Amino acid sequence: GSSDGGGASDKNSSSGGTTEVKLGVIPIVDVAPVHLGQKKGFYKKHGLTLSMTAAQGGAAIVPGVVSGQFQFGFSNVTSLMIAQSNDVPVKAIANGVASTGVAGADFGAITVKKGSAIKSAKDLEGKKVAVNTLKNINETAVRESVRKAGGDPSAVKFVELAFDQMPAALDSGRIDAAMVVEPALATVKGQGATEIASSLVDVAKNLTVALYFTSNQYAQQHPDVVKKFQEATAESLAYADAHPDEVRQIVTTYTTIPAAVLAKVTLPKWPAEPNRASIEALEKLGEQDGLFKSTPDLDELLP
Amino acid sequence: MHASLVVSGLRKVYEGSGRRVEAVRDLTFTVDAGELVCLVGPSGCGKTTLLKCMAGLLAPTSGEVLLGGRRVSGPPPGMAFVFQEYGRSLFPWMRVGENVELPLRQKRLSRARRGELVADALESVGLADAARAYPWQLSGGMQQRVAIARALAYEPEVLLMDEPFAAVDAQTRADLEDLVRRLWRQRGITVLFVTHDIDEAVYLGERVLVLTASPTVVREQLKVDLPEERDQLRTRAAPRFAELRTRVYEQIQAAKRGEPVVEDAPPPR
Amino acid sequence: MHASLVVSGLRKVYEGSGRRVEAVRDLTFTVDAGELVCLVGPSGCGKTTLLKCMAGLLAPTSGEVLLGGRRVSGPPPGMAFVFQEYGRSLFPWMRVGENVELPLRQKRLSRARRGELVADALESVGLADAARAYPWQLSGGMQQRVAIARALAYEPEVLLMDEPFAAVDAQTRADLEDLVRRLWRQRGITVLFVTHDIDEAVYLGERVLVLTASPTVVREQLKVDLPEERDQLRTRAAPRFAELRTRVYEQIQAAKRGEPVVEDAPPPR
Amino acid sequence: MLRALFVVAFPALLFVVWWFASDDSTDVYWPPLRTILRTFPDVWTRARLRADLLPSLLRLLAGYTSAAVVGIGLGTVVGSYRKVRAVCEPVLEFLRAVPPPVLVPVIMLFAGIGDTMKIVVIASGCVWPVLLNTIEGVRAVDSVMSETARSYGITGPARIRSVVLPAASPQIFAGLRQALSIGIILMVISEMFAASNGLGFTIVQFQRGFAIPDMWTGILVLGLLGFLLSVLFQLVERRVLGWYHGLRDASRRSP
Amino acid sequence: MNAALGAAGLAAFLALGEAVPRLGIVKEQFFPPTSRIARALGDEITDSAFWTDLGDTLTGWALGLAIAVGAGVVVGVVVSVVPYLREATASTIEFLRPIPSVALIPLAVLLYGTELRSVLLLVVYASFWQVLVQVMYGVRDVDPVAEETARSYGLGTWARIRHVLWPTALPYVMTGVRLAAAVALILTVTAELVIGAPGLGARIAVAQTSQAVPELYALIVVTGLLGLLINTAARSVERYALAWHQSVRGEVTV
Ligand SMILES: Nc1ncnc2c1ncn2[C@@H]1O[C@H](COP(=O)(O)OP(=O)(O)OP(=O)(O)O)[C@@H](O)[C@H]1O
Ligand SMILES: Nc1ncnc2c1ncn2[C@@H]1O[C@H](COP(=O)(O)OP(=O)(O)OP(=O)(O)O)[C@@H](O)[C@H]1O
Ligand SMILES: O=[N+]([O-])[O-]
Ligand SMILES: [Mg+2]
Ligand SMILES: [Mg+2]
Repeated sequence: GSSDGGGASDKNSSSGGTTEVKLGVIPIVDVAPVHLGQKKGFYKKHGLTLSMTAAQGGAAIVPGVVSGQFQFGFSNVTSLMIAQSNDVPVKAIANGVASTGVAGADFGAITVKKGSAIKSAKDLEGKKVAVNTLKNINETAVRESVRKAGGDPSAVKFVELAFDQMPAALDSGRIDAAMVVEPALATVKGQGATEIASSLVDVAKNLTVALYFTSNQYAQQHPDVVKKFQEATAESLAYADAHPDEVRQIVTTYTTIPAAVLAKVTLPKWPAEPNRASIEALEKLGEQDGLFKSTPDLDELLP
Repeated sequence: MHASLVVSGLRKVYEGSGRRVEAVRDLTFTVDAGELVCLVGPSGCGKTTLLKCMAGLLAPTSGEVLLGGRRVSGPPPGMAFVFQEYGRSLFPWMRVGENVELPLRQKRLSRARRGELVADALESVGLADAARAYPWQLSGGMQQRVAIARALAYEPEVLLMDEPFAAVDAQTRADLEDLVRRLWRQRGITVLFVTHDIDEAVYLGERVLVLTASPTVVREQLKVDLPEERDQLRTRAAPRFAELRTRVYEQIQAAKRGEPVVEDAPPPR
Repeated sequence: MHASLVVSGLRKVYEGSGRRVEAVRDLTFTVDAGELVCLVGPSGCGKTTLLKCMAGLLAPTSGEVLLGGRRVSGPPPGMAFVFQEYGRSLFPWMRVGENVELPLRQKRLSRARRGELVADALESVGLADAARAYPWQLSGGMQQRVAIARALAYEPEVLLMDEPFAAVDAQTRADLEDLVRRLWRQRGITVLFVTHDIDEAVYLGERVLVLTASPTVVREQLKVDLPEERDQLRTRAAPRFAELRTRVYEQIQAAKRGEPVVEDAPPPR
Repeated sequence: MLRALFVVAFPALLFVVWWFASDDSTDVYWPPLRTILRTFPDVWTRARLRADLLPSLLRLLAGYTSAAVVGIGLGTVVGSYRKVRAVCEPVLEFLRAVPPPVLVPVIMLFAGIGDTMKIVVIASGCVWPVLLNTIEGVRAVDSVMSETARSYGITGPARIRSVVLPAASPQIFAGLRQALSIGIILMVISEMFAASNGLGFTIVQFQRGFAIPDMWTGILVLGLLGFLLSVLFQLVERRVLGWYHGLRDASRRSP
Repeated sequence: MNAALGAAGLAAFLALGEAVPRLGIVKEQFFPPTSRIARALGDEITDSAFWTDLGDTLTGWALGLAIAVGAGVVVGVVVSVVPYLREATASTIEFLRPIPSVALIPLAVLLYGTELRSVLLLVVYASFWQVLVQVMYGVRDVDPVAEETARSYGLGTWARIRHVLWPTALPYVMTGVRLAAAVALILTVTAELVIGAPGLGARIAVAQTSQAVPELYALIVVTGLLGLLINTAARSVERYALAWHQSVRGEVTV
């Protein structure tokens, strides 16, 4: 398991020449590289020991990082931009995860029930579409898919539903479509659902979806630790990207995804660097949808 | 219509919380239909227990109670009970009038008839003014009279009263005694009356049953051969009255001392 | 050491839940230190109210109560109260022995002394066996005797008793009466005793106070000029006893009828 | 007068403490009270109250009422019959321990994702204090009172209505009181799932959107709502339990 | 006897859990039948990490409950006994009570991260009110005659609390503890679930995001069973502590 962050370790306690840092993550495939990097000794090589805590989402991770309870955290890009626009002192430091960039073969997609009359994103007008969080990256992505398909995104009825509840809701017809990511995507596909759009691809080519971040304060006070983390993470991302089988293997150590599902899961991309252009595109769309209180300062936010 | 009460071989043992009490050992007696019997006995001898068994509120350990030939296994209709713990037997969320009226509603009497019965009953115990008060706004004696009024308004065929006049003053007590005798004669009801007051037992009853101390049996059954028509002043002053009360007194004292029960004989004249 | 009780101009009006009752209108009387006074009056006339005011449990609407010259504003130490609602005044979560012992712990008596006092008190009311029972496992009369035992074990200087013998049988009652008189004489305590039994009032008291019906004032104060040494048989048979009881009876009946109060005079000899 | 002073003094003190303690806070999560109060009118506009507060209140009302009905009804039955209690208690205790955030997805399977689900979630949480207190209150009905009722043939519905429920009502009200605040809590939790409006939804959106002062105003609204509902509750209780308060106060008018 | 009836009730409940998906009322995929859940539960309990997590959850629960009950009882009694305190605090209590612990999660994390203390903060906050309100209603239930008796015998404030007020409030407190025990368990699991503190909740979170439905239900069953055990314990304490009370002694006599 990954939930071994309960130790009473101090922020920077050194043990055997390595610095222990706490990392707030979500127990999903996306964070496989850090687990893998930890296992492969990439962090150790840079003098870091990761202590990972799996939280449910940003509501717990961001305040944890801001208050210094965690040194680093994992968050989607839109959330980070929203946080920054609200003066939450966060700073992205390493790439997290990116879309595969291949329409029809991404790790997230808009899906409809088998036999649904909805054939394209345009047909979502007037329909009920589930996203995991309203006014966040997935809603932006769905809106863009609708727009690109020639529809009016403001005519879509969004409803907030956790990924894991989407298969049942879609199957029972309580929602018309769902913006799902892995492993729920593999599950709905197993139910015979069809993908009608790869929204993340629609936002931008090779969209950077999530980033590792720290607090401004920590970044200023411990540039050395941050640097080590960046280097080790870059190495881990590259390794994970190149070794999909090892990724599928490491995922079983911190999730309980059933083997049959895991085999069908489409892995994301883990480029070593964030794709600035894609983030700018995401920022534009977010701005257009009124997500931000003030325009996020990407120079300030991004590494 | 009115039914006799037969108690045969009644035994009641209380068990629980680390205490076992044989409250009643073996009681056998009969109250004829339309009879008024008074029950006396030392404190804690099992009078309340006996009454509750007779009312079908408590299951006897062995033995049985027959009412009109039918075994009592739950509260029979047409029977009213005046509890010794009068305070706790009134419902504090109901006003006095409602307390008296409640059983009548259960009898499905008309509203008008209920109102009449309630008013009459409260009037007869001297509480006509208190109908709108809550029980806890009344004095102890007044509460006890409410409980009596409730039983009277119910127009029972069998009336079981457990020390019903313990908390009222002497004058009220005398009035209530006369009320009970009057109702008994008018309505022909069967009454079993528990009291600690020997004079009261003799004055009221057609027969006085004396119980022994626990474990309880019937010590004596005394026929009260005073005239039907009784009067607080004259009856109580009668020499026969004095004889009877002395007899009962002696029996109770003997019961308390635990003397063996003598044969059932009428007191000497 | 023992203190007199002075009640002056006491008035108590109950208000609330849509009812206003002037329970006590104007009471003025004195109980001397070491005196045993009995209080009689019609049901609901305010005896309990008066006692609670004297015990500092109820704030009078006007007037005051002085104990040993000091105004009573809360329960004074060294005073014991036997409540009319004996059942509710015992704590159901404590065994009988614990109920009796509790006030003694408050007095910080040693464990041994407490045990002794509890045993003696229970013994004297005839409940030595029941120490380990819970109050709700006892009969009504037994519960009442527990409440009395608690007051006796407390060794009070002032004892207020509100119909304390209402639920016990005649023989036990006589025994308890003698017990109260004996303790009163031995310990020189001040006793105020409410009862409905006129004979009891005359037998027990040095003085009998008769209250009128509500709104209450003192109707009569009667000195009981019977010898100190009293005896259930002889005293009650004495002609003077009969005179006194008749006098009290008349006064109560007059009180109930609401006749004007006559001047304070001793009964004719 | 003095009483009124006491009633306002303590909250006022807390307010002052909060005001000054937070006054120069730069922590985004602990904004100065000043900022929160300044944000308040901008956030809780009339339109928002209609759009978010009203649907929440209606769900709360529906959920709370059904919980009260089910809790009192079931509690009376379970409390009255020892055997029924023995059969039901383990299952009830099992269900009671399941946390609403995990329970909601299960409820969604049966009740959909609309208002029905939210009402069921609210009811499923509120019902416990009412149920438990009703069971205990019914079990504790004074033996002399229930014997009195039995001896007068007051059985069945009349017994429940005239004896059992009034006797248990002080304790039932303790449960209803508890349920009120639990209802508000579950209203928030239910609106974290598949919602598009409501007080809980709004607060969670603020929280996820890092609009921290706005989130604090939402917490204030929840508190105010709880306070107002409890005042309302007390008015009802004073009426229904008038006899009880009278009885308990009877001798407390002492020095 | 009671245990047998309770087992029968549970068996019926489990049978229902088997029947609902089997009859197609919901899909097995989303609501696995009891037998499938049992299999997943079997797998769970052979995993040592499960027991560690269970231990963490129980620690958080027990500590949180103990603090909440202690504080709830003390505050409840003090507020009820000290004149004016009740009036003074009433509005504040009513204001704070409905604020959901879940809304406080960011604050808890801010203060204590994902440590036990963070869980405790949420658990104590939520279960404290359960006890407090029950204590306040319980204290109000003191019989006036009992109270007068105690006062007339000169029992001081402390003695009256101990000998009169406490026994009277105890049945209410017991109900409060039972309510609080469940709420504490709920909040322990919820807090672990949301903030990722180690324990059953974190395990549930993983099962949720992993689409591991039977495992998820197995864990839900574990929390339910915990609740059941806790209640059984509370009931036996009650049978001992409230032997004198109508609700318990009523069970003995007919
Ligand atoms: N609920 C109970 N549990 C255990 N024992 C009980 C219970 N009720 C009564 N007893 C015991 O049974 C015996 C008889 O009690 P009961 O109340 O019938 O006496 P009683 O004749 O009515 O006395 P009293 O004249 O004092 O009212 C007593 O010894 C009492 O202790
Ligand atoms: N708590 C109360 N609230 C309102 N009225 C009350 C209250 N207690 C007593 N009263 C009223 O005050 C009057 C006197 O009551 P109190 O109990 O003092 O009488 P008492 O002389 O003790 O009568 P009893 O001999 O019947 O016990 C009665 O009319 C009664 O209704
Ligand atoms: O406080 N709760 O979130 O239950
Ligand atoms: Mg009796
Ligand atoms: Mg009185």
